[in-house]
Amino acid sequence: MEESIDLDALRTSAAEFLAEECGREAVLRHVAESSGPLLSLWEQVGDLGWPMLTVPEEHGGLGLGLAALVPLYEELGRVAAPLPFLVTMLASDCIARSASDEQKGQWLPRIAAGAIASPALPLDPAPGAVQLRREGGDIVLSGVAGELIDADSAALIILLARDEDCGLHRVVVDQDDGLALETSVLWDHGHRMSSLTLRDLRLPAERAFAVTEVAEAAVLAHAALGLAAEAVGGSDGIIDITIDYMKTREQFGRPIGSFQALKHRIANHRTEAVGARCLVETAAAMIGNDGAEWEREASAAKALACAAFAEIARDCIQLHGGIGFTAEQVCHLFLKRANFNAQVFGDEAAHLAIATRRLLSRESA
Amino acid sequence: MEESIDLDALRTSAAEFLAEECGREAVLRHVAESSGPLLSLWEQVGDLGWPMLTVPEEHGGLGLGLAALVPLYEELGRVAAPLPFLVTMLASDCIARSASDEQKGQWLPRIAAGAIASPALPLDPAPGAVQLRREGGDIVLSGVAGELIDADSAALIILLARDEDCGLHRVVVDQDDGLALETSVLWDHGHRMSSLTLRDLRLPAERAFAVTEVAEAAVLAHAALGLAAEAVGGSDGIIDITIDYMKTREQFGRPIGSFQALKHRIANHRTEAVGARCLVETAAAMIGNDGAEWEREASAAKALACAAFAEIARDCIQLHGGIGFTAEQVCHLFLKRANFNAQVFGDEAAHLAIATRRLLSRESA
Amino acid sequence: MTTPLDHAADIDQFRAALRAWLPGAIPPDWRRRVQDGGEEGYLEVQRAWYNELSAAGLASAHWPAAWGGCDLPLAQQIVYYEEMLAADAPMTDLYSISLYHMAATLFGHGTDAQRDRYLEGARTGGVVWCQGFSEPGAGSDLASLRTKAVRKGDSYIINGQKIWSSYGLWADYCLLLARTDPEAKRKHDGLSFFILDMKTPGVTVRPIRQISGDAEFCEIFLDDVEIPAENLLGAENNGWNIAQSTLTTERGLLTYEYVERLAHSYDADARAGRDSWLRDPVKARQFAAFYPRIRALRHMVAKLLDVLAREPHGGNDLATYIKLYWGPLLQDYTGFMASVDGLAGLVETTPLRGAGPTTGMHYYDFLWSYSWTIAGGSNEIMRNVIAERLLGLPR
Amino acid sequence: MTTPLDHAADIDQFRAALRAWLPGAIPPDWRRRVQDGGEEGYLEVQRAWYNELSAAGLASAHWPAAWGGCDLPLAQQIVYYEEMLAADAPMTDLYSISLYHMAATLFGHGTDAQRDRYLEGARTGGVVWCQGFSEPGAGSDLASLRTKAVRKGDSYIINGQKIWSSYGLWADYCLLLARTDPEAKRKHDGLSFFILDMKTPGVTVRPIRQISGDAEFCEIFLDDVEIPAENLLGAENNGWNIAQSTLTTERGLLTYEYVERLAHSYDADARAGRDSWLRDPVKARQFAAFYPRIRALRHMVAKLLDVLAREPHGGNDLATYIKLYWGPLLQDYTGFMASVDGLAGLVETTPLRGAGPTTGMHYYDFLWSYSWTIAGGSNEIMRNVIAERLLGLPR
Repeated sequence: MEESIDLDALRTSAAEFLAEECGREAVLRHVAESSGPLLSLWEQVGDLGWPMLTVPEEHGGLGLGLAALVPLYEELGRVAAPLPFLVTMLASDCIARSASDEQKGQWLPRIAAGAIASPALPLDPAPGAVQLRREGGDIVLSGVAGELIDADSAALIILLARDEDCGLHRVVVDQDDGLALETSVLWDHGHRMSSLTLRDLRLPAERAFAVTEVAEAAVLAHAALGLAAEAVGGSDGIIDITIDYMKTREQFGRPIGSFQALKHRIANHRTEAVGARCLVETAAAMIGNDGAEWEREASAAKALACAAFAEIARDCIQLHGGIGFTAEQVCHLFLKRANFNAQVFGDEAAHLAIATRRLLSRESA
Repeated sequence: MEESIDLDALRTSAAEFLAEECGREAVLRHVAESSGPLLSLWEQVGDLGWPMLTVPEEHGGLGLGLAALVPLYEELGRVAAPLPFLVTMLASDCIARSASDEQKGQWLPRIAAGAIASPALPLDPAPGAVQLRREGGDIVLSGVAGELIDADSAALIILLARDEDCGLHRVVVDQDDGLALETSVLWDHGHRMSSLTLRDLRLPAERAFAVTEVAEAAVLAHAALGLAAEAVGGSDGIIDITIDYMKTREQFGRPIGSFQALKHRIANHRTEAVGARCLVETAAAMIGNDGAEWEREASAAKALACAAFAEIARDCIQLHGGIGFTAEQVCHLFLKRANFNAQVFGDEAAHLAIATRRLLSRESA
Repeated sequence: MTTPLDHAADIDQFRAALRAWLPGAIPPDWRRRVQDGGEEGYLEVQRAWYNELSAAGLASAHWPAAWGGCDLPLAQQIVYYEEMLAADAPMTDLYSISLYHMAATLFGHGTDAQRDRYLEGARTGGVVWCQGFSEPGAGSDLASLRTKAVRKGDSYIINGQKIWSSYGLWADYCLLLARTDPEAKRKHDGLSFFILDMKTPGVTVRPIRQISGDAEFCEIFLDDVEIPAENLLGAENNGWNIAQSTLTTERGLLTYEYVERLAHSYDADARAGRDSWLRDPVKARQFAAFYPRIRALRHMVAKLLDVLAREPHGGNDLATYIKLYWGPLLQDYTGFMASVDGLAGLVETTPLRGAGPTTGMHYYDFLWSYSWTIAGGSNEIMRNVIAERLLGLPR
Repeated sequence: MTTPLDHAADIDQFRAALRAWLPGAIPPDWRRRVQDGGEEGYLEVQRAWYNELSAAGLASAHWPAAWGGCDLPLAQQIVYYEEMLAADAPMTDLYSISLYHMAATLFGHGTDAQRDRYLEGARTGGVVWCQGFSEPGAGSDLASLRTKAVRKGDSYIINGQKIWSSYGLWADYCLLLARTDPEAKRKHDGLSFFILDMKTPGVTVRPIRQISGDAEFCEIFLDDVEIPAENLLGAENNGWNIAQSTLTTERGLLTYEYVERLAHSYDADARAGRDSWLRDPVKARQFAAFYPRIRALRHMVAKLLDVLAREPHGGNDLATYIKLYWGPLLQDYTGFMASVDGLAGLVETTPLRGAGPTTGMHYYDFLWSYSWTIAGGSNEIMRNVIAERLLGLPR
């Protein structure tokens, strides 16, 4: 199956689909009236089979590698799509990497079929994270799981917990468990963020599986690469919108795109975006390589691409002038998405630290 | 005497003198052929009486406050003058604040009459600084005194030393003591930098005087304000030179100053320079105030004005294009001076720390 | 009734009087009322606060005594703002066009009849004014505006569309700029300045939803709107010059108030962060680097006020530099502060108008900062002005 | 004599062969010889190194076999540079115009007679070439150059002045662009491309002292200089197009070499700073932020090489972005590194040419970085090109 998918064709069809179904009007309407994922669109995405791409064939998927997702992340970023695709794919990745075959058989087919899933931050360093202890055949969870993206729309939430020996576990919570999420609306209306307070929550032991730091680091790298790809798509998205505007908007009897000071700024932005794109492409091409090397590159890409996207989006609003300040124009969605992407799943400092850890650590050669 | 000096008139006459005697050609010739202070010009400055302005009247000076020096620092900065005026004034300040009357009577008249003097960095936090111990009526010094600006041209070097009880002392070394300075040429040919290695150097006790941290902090603030004023003058100097060039240099059949992208950059630079100037003016006006308040403002001014100057000078070379890259054009003197000013007598980090210490310290209210 | 103005002659006494008076006068719990009450809450707080100030004569204390003010000297006006800030009073945004721009324009260019008719309402009647300058096709290039005013008998008939009118939805009157001479040689020369009653038939106002969630700015559609000729301000076709003077009104004390509020927030943010994110040396350094920039800006404004105290129409160059210094600094600072809280800093907050440019809701403030980098002369226009008019670079 | 080229067919063997050969071939102690020996030292090292490379066939290995090269594939050329860097070999700056720009121009546009005459000298004779394109009045606006070439019998008579000619003082020949048709409609259309023997009477060269202390760039004064007509390259008045292709020569491997040297220096700076200034968390963070930028740049260049391997004249857009990414990044990085050493970092150092853009003398490198932001298409020209040609914005 692997060889039968042409990634360029996948990208093209995704771009066409999103241009049709997730255009500016649709997204603006959604965020003006609501927040969180656009569920009707998510259903279509499920029907297109995107969530099944990387699910192993024995669990109802196509068994492709992560690289197949990168063009999708990028195209979703290009239109600032209000979709929980990345979080669902990260959850899927968590499970696929570490769960038992039985567990995979239980959860992955649901994801492949379009269930939304939301994972806690891999290797979350936050204090007060979830503690796991065993009682009989059950596990008991206590603590606060924060920053769960789109968890309130999710069928499955993949928590991260530590046992008494500091061993790491992922625990799958089901929508039907009826847990009370506390959910916040974000400035980026394309996502919501929840936290979950667990007070001795008892679950069957089959809900948990042990994970290694290596597996978690790989999921974090997946998140980094996914967000970097989104940021690269988003950068190009808003740059293109801004160039179009600069060609048509006139002031002082000329299109504003003829003013050199504005030209130079947009030229700089495109240059930064091209650089970030090259880094993302390379990180994507390295997925199969030595884990640490790939993870460094993914973190470097996240740090660079998300910072570039945020700065590009910030200035593109300025380049639009007054209209960029209105909710009726699409620019602000990119700005808010850019700031969200920059913070979620590890900020610039965290990913720079991963990227340069080997280089800067005094222990290494 | 104090009231009889009009600072605006002093500034005007200084500017006229420097325009005449320290023009671009003269400075370019000096730095092309040599390094360190331009001694013939220094003699003229001495003849004009600048070094005596703040020396107390009883020691041969005019007894003016520090504020009288600020316009001079600024005008010297405007032409990137290769002169040891600031260091000499700092040395004078050290002595005037803390030395005994007898000591003042010995050294200040020399400075007032035009002797160059060079002080070690106030409150120098460097390890390996000079240690002082007493033996009989003498003092004995050991250690390395580094970063002595223009000390190789100086008649007096004002070292900083700590005694066994960590008490601070200034020690005046005379050119005639014949100590072997190790002197480096800097990229900024307007100054040289020396260090002095002391191996049990024995000097009469009258060469030393105790100083308080308060007095040292005030000298450091003087240095900060002086360098900030130089930076503000230098910023305006290179901006003016660049504007002149932009008005005359033609490319594509138009003066390059008509290209909007360049216009916007120089407009930004002038705006930054105006902001820095306001801060320097206020810091100068606060000299009489509560010490800590003035010192914070002086450090804030140093951090802001020197960083602005460095960035302005960096871009002004770019705005000049190829000609800015030649030693025959004056731009690089400003760039090198700007980088020197940014590092000398405490870098941006050090002065930001002073400026925000009270605000950020967890002990304060 | 006694008011702090009874002590206005002496700065220290005035300050003390304000300090005594303010706690009882400020609308209690006003931040919560604005945030929970939405637009209605905002209007209610603004009105209550205006009524207090107006009753005490403070709203228009800076006006000439001849028109009901008390010629409050600039130094006292500064004290007034200082104490407002110290007492955490709301701003009077809703009335700022009425009390500053409209008033200054009428003092400078109105007839006595116009002053008689409009000033008292702004001073004591809570009448709200807005500005109708920009148009969808004329933002940075304001002089190219197309709204037409055609003389017909004793009236002008207005057709066109205005945009970015703050508080337009709630305004009773509008300072309107329209084209009376489409044939004028230079496009600046054919404009006239009108007073428009917003209740005139043919006026339609539509609020514009902003990226911050507010809807303070409005579009105004003008469809065969009739303005009596007596509402022409100054001479026909001299509107551009009058509008310029209106636009410069905010350069003095209003800027001062905004900048002082920023400085105040900086101190508050330092206190709040000292034991949390400011322990991160990188963030602490980035934060510290704002200190000199904010100090410099405050001194620029202080210098401008000094100039204005001597020459009420001076300081144009400095005001231009201040505008370009202020907007980007506010944007940088609020953007930085929004980032220090991580994801938690990106949780949406309810609009809070009336609290100045730094409400403490950093991302909200960051989004609002664009109104300073775009409106009232964008960064780009300021740079053009500086390069061409102040530095003399060729067009 | 055996040379690493004997193993060029297999990449791994070629790499191993280079690795074995290089230590004995590199001029020993070359950095010290350059720094202590001044210009003479530099020339001596360059010549010695060129002689080694030339004798081994490596200097021109990328040339077609028909002209004495060995058609070294791009992948092998990359290996060549990688091993040079790993072995800390000097660059061959002095010969880069000869071996790259001149050669590429002659392959693309020369006659066989011209190739016969000039290539061999560059390949084995140590002949140095320079470029004579820019003029004092024609830098960014190169097409407006004024140096005149007037046909007179079998010669052209040249009058004018060139500037920024690297190695002009030491060059035997010059690639000269001059105006043959002052009446041409578009100013680009009246230019022709010549080969100038620098020993021709009337040629005067003056080195320009640079802000870094070097004098690599020169002015060339041309006073009734006679060039035989056979030294016209390509058609008369087609010089602009030929010059464009000359200028693009450095976009591939030469950029690769520079960028790899930067990346190599970054690692070296990290190792050197780990136990000193990198303990400062603020500096460590600033340093770390360069990591992704340098990675991105390397990948941009790698992608360009990929394109060039498939289409030797492709990748123009990417090359433009690379130029604008590279110059400012190099300037930022060297400027940052110059600052970490405090005052000690501002002590003047002796010029070191031939070591690439990052010699380890950070302030010196910082000063040199301007040659990347100004020369060969300044940042400003690159931004114009990107905005207008690549993004389609109106003029």
